[in-house]
Amino acid sequence: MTSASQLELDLDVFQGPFDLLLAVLLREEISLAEVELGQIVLAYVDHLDETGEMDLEAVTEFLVLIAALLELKSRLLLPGQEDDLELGPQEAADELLARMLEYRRYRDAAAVFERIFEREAGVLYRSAPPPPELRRAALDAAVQAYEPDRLGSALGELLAPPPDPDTAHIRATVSVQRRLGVIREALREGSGVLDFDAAFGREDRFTQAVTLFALLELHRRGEATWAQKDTFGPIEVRGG
Amino acid sequence: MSANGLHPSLEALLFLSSDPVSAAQLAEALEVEEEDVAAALESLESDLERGGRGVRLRRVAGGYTLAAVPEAEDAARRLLAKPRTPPLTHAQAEVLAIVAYLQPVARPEIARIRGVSSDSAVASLTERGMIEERGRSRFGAVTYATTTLFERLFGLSGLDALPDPAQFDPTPEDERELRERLLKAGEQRSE
Amino acid sequence: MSANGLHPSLEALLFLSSDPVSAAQLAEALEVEEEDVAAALESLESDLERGGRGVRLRRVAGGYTLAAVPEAEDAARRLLAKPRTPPLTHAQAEVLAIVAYLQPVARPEIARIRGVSSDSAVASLTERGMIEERGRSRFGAVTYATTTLFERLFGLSGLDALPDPAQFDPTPEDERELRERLLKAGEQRSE
Repeated sequence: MTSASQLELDLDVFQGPFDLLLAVLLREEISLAEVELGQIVLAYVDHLDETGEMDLEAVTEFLVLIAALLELKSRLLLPGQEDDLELGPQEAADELLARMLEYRRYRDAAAVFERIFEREAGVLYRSAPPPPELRRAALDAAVQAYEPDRLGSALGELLAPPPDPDTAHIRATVSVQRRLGVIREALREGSGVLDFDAAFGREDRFTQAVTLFALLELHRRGEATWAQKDTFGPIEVRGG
Repeated sequence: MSANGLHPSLEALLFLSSDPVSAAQLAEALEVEEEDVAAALESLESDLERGGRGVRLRRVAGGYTLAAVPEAEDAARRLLAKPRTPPLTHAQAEVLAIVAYLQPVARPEIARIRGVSSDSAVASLTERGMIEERGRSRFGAVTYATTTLFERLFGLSGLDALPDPAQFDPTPEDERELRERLLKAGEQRSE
Repeated sequence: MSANGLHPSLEALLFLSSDPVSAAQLAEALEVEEEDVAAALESLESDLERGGRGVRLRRVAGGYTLAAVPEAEDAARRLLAKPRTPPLTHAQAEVLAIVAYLQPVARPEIARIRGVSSDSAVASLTERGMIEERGRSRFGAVTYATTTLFERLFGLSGLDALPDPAQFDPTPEDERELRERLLKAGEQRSE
């Protein structure tokens, strides 16, 4: 069972199932600002690891929820950038609900799309070139419809060195455990010191997110501390 | 010319054309009025529906085209050695629904709605020819729209024939239910 | 099954096949006896001859095929003489550029350069008459080249009037280098 509702949480401000946490958030009994979302993700990843099952629908719902919570929390924590968007807890709860409803709308539409696609897959169309005597006429009537530069620029794009490889298909193999290993190794290589930004490297966003959770986890276990001399200056991760 | 009198030529033109053709194109080719073509198409359609025939008239992607009757699908696939195209994955169907209703729509907006990056579903839908890049948003992100192949694959006469999006609007009951579901655990706990 | 009972499926199969099919092939696909197919073909033929229909059954070398009635030829020429020129998709533009600059070029090579299978783009460009099969590579793969229609639709006086690729790429290339560089970039893309 990978449903997020089965997830038992043990946070500083809250202990209990994830469902209940959502309920208390909606009833404004605790503020989203106090909830460590990273820990929820870690707990969920562990939970998935333990159960060894993958119910895609449940996982998707969890991701929609956690993404919405993350965005809401970041807006709670960083007010002022867009003053009119400052959210109180009630607005945050309403928006969380709105976000889930919006996702549901497209999830339901997708189910209808899958059925239509399946039904229409049984409808076959003829795909045959017109007989030769009719094709010849087409040439006489042909007038310019395309710009030759379109071909040149398409070729230019194909000659260009490819962008960084798309690692979307291997995301599932990124785990907090594995990132912990990478960070510990980097700490050893740097004699116990690691630049915070360097820990992320040029990985894709998902790996970067998992890396952040791994760094938080090291901090929580007391394996590493973080130090920042100047506001917005470089952050140093030091092995404990 | 009577509606029936146009049937043979209409059927021949639809048979020869591999893309859907509009009533206006047919009228121009047949050198008759568009309303005559429209009437003949209607009577041809009902003739074909009457049974005993192997093709049906369909309105797809802004035009008319003939399609084989679905009963012949299995035999046709055996004859043409043409397997069914793989079904849509859930992720592809969700992305397709978002693009279909919100087009043109940028990738970050798709990701925001789904809560996850949708790059791989966007890429496979593009490769399958169902969506394509269509300009850029005002923030510079590539935007996507559905293609005419999408309309053909879904048997849609056009984008206005998409399932009415209102049917997916959450009702106040849905909303209350979701809120209640989220609150339920709390109620149980405080009992 | 009676001869008439087979009509719809038979008509559908003949409608879908672009090449002539034999009675044996039809019988196998329909999972019936060949003599039943032969009888159904005969009765379908006379049905079609009876008038009011836009197609006829033709016996040609290799089997049976449907053909449009001759009366519709002028209208068909008017309809099909205007090549339909919908905007090129990104994939189609890439395939067309590869074929235009490297012709003759084999399908696997196109896939290697683009880093993705390009069958659907190749099929629609062939269908629109912009590229065509032209011989085989030394490995036996079908190779493609652009057509005169392609030159007409791009307003080119000939292939030497294609835009100089150097204009879109810093280093001038001769054709062999161009092919090698495209393949190299493609391999990096699909890594």
